[in-house]
Amino acid sequence: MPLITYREALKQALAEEIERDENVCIIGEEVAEYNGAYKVTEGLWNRYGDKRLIDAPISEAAFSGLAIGASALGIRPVIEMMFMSFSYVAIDQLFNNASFCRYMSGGLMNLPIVVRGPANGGTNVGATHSHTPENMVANHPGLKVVCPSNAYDAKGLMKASIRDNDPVFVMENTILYGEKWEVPEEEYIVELGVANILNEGTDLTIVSHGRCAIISLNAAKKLKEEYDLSVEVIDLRSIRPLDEETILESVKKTNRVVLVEENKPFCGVDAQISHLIQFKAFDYLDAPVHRVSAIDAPQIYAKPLEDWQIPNEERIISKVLECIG
Amino acid sequence: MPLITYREALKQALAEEIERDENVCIIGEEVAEYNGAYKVTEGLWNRYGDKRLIDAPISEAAFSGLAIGASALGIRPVIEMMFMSFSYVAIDQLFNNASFCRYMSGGLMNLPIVVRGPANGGTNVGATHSHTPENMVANHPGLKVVCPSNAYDAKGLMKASIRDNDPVFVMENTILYGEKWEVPEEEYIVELGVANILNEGTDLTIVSHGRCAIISLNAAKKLKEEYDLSVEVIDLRSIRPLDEETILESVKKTNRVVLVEENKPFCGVDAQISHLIQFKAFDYLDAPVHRVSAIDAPQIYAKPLEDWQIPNEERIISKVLECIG
Amino acid sequence: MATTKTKPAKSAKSAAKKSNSFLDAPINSKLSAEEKLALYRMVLGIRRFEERSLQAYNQGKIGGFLHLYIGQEAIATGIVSLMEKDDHIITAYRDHGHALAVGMSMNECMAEMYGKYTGCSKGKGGSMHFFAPDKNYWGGHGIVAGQTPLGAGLAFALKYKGLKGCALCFLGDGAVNQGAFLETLNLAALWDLPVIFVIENNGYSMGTSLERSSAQQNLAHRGDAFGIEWEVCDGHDVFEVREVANRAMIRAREEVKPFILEIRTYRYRGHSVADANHMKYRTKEEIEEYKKNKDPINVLKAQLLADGTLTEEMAQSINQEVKDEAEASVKFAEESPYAPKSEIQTDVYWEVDNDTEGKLKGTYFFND
Amino acid sequence: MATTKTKPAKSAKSAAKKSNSFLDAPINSKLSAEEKLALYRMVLGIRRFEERSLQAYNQGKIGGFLHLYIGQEAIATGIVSLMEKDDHIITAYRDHGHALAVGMSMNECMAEMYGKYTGCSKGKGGSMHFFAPDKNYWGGHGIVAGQTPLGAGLAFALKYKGLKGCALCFLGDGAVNQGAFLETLNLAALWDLPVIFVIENNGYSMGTSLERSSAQQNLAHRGDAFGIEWEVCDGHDVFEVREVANRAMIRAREEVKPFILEIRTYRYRGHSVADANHMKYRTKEEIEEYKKNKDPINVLKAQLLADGTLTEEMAQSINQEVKDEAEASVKFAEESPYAPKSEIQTDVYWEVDNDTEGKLKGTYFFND
Ligand SMILES: Cc1ncc(C[n+]2csc(CCOP(=O)(O)OP(=O)(O)O)c2C)c(N)n1
Ligand SMILES: Cc1ncc(C[n+]2csc(CCOP(=O)(O)OP(=O)(O)O)c2C)c(N)n1
Ligand SMILES: [Mg+2]
Ligand SMILES: [Mg+2]
Repeated sequence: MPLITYREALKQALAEEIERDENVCIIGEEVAEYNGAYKVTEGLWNRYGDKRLIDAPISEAAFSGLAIGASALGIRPVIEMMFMSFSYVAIDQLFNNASFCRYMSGGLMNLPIVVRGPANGGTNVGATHSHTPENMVANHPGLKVVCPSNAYDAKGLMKASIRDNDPVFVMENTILYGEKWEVPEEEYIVELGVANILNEGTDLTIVSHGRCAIISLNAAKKLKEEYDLSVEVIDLRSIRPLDEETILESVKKTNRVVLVEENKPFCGVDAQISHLIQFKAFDYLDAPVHRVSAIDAPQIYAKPLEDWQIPNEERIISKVLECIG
Repeated sequence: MPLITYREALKQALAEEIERDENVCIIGEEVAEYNGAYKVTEGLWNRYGDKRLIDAPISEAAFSGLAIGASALGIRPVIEMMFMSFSYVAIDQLFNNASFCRYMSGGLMNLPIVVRGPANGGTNVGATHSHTPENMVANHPGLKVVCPSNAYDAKGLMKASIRDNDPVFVMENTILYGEKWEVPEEEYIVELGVANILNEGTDLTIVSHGRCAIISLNAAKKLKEEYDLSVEVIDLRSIRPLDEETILESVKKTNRVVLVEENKPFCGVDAQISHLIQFKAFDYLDAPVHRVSAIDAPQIYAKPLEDWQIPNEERIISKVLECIG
Repeated sequence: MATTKTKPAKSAKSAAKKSNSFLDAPINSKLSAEEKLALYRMVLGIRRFEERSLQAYNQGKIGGFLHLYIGQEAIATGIVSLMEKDDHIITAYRDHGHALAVGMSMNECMAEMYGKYTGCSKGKGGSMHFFAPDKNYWGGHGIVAGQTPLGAGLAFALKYKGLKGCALCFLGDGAVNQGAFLETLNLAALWDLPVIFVIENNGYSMGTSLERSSAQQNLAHRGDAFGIEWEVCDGHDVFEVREVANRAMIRAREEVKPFILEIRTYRYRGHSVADANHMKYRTKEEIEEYKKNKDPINVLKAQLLADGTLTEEMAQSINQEVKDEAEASVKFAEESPYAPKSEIQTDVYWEVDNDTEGKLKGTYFFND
Repeated sequence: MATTKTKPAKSAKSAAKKSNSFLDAPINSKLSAEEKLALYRMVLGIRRFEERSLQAYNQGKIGGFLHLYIGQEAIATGIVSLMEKDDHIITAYRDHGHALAVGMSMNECMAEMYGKYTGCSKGKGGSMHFFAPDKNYWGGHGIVAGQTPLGAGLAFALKYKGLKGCALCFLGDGAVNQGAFLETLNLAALWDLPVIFVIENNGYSMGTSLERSSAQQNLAHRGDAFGIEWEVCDGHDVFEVREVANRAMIRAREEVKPFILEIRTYRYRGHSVADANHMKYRTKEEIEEYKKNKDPINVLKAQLLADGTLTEEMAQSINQEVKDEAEASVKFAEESPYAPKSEIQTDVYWEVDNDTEGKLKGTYFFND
């Protein structure tokens, strides 16, 4: 299988879906002529032109709502938030209109839009540009959200999201854009709601999503080498829908869990996962569910401090050891 | 002590603070000449005039940001969101500017604003008007949020919030506005971060906030009468800062917990409380932490169905019995 | 890409002078007697329907909010009467008039206000959230101006698909100060979208008069800031509304460009029925004055009596018919059941409702 | 309440014709030689400081984003030079020029970009988030147009306190399409706030030319939609900027009203240093053309040489001085420590940092 970047995988997904369905178009700031602020759409405007790739002014609320309205008539817009952080100026459109119109119409309509863009810290750009709002999205029934951690998932989940008939948020990661993974040449889909076991283990389970899943995997390797601990690592891939089964099966096997995510702890996704585990696997837990989240403060700018603020191998390892006791 | 309404208590708090500090002013839609959509500010414009009570056009993002900017120069604006749901059009101003400017300036500034308004369902107004975003607010370090469940707390917490030097959200409830409680005539404050034990008990602890705390208290009474169960009911009052101590002490005493809130379950406030309890009182739990939240769907319009969707005595009682097993 | 020159405002007033009545304008003079009577039946039907819903609300049978369109009926009636196959419409929470105008039944609308299973949204949306996609009606939206980007989106879809239609996006005079609408104006002009923003200017946003909400009160003029053409007219004469809107709609369909149509109107009732305050922020005289001289029903009736389309007897019976229809809708609503509790969690996700084979993996709902 | 009439645009151009140079305008002619040299030192200092920071960025010593102000120096320099005690200023992420203009030291600014503890925000804000409240400078904001309501808020506070000052709120030509800004225009006009919105129109928002982002490109004209007076001028001549801004600032302070000042300018570098693309969306000629004829430093230098304020030798030494200062700031930054990890959780809550007696109850931070 060819090795391609996370960025290339996303671009392939977008290109394939644009070619498969004439109603798929991409709307966002700098997505067309500029080839994308992070080059995810590079070359697509040249290939598919003004109709399918549309540069928008800096009006996230307006073009988000426009995409929602267009989707009611069968268009399948993929809107790019240059940073998912910028969706904060469009929250009403996304959390009220995209999530509730189907319900408030008694099911008479559905809104097949995709909202994609990077949602991560670790890039030294400060608090306003480092939001990871998958928790807020998932709090709103009617919305779906996925967080691909590698190129294979990025392509498969993006294609599934575009074909999905409900609004789906795809949380990408600027740090992963340039990294490579094996991706098959033949077409494939990664279904929403199916977690991925990155590493089998028996002593403890780490549940994570996004780039943190990769950091957790590296931590698991070190824990094997240095402490001979067998740690199972689950990459959720999809937050809503959520693959509870895979999480619970693993916990029932290992009896110990550490949750790792990049969000701030209060009501982060892992608060929900923690509740789920203690509620549905209470008798299997030999220790409380532990969490590693960003250190609870606005994202700091200084690189070395931010690298410490968000989950890293060192913090994960010490938390695992603490949980093993 | 005189019996006064939740609405009157809030008004007294606003009036007293307006008189105490010349920098306190109230900004919002219909707060002045119209006396407030829910009459919380009734009479204040007549008494204090245009300078202290300011009617705003329907521009929540602009007047929220304006209040934030003014607070940097020492004004202490209390902005009313006619419904807290409408803050969705102002999220960037509230979650980026109000919460992060202090941090991004290295502590050179602080923003003493209060964002107040009703955040509740149960009034038959549908999905777009029934948000309870205390979870999203609390997810953002730099912000504080309180949820008064009665007139006494409403007045005391509002006064504390106005005097607080950080941004504070005060989540009110339209259903409680007209209800009466005893409120002392002499001035008092209810500090942020201090929970209130509404009912002492030994068999199980219910942790709740806002109007759900009252429903939980009624459920507890029935559980005593009908099942001779002694249920302790804790009203959090303040979500961030949070009174962990009171929660944990109670759990260590009763060994069983049911969490009750009106928000949708995924990453609701109680997801965080659930994690906290199982993490810090793991060995004291005889059963998993149970939750009663709104049934997970956009808020439904039909009254009888909405009354079932949000927590009610019946659902709380059966969940408590389930937890006692 | 986008037009930057804007023609000077052509006020319908002037146009009016040319003919002694808008009834003589081609778009109206060509109407058959049946069509004119249908317009009359509609303005009257909306009025009686809402009066009856108000009664039910006051009896506590309808809850939540009730925003009445009474006084503004000629606008939705006139504009919707011009809609063609590929024209679409969207509005705010004051949506009953538009709903009936597009052909929704009084039964499904009344039942929705009652929150019943037989309502247009199964009782899930309520008074502010009526929808009828099969009639090109996209709601019914509760957040002020929240529908305006969606309206531009409908126009975007029409253009994308090469369909010759326009999107009619209604909003109020208070909604013009929401960022979402102002951003949308630029987007609609920049991308040449066939959307007509119909500002139903009834002079008040809740208790706030236009003077207290907008620094510059010629709302349509905001189009100049974005190179959007505009026109202002009165909303009490259905024929004036039709004459002006028709030109705007033809232009939008033909030239594929946005347009702002500001229509001066008036609401007789409070902002919502909960607004007990409305006699405080405006005078009784102001209300009576409008009712006396500009009531859309009386104005239309007088014109139809004058041109012989209508007789007093016919007026009487039409009135009786719509009254009976409204009464029947109440009976229908009251006798209808509420949705079963299980319906609380349907219509959330299309994929769940349609249980797409293979696709439905994972947990979608998260109650313990 | 709010002004609804707007005077026709007075373009600084015309004003320019009256005198053969803006240098002759009273506000400029009254400047002492020292003051003129201070202006020269500032535009040059900003240029050299940013050139040095670019070097550090390319060496990988500064991370994140770096938005250079190079080409626009005369605007912040000219306007800030007019600020009085109760005038306040706020801008977006392209904030280095404004920071140095208000008197922040190169050391604290460079150290902040390095993320060091000695930076103006202790390394917590970074390049986009410089603040100096003691100098009436309120940032440095990363979300496009997010600072504009705050700017109106500063003006609101001045008016509330009865202080005779104005708020200077800077934004770009792309920011004008954010709802928050458009809402703020109406609010500022409706409430007569002494805020001046300075649109630094450099023709591009990232890779998008003004023509592709705004349907109507006379951005200042948007003021008409809200009854706000406006003026347009060029930004390469610090004396033109001062002449035009001075009138706007006096008017804001005296009449207590908002104003829109659109200043045409140009950025030489990419949107941020990460923007390798900027030769694609504009021609090399376009850039060279501006540099050749309108470089703010050359334009100012020529005028000061002409009127004898400056000699080539003086220019040389001033250049050397600011270069040395910039070099020293790099040394300072590199030798400075990062904040200790414990600082990650300070400056979040005032009440926590000040540990207010009795007040501090409950848990504020939620890591396990
Ligand atoms: C974002 C938002 N803010 C406030 C409200 C509350 N609200 C509902 S309608 C309304 C007044 C709108 O007036 P206008 O736009 O003139 O429409 P009209 O009611 O006159 O038809 C307000 C303030 C809301 N629904 N959404
Ligand atoms: C709400 C939001 N959307 C998008 C961005 C990304 N972004 C940062 S600067 C910029 C361009 C702004 O251009 P302009 O307003 O002209 O200012 P300039 O960079 O030219 O100084 C964009 C799109 C952002 N920071 N915030
Ligand atoms: Mg109105
Ligand atoms: Mg620009």
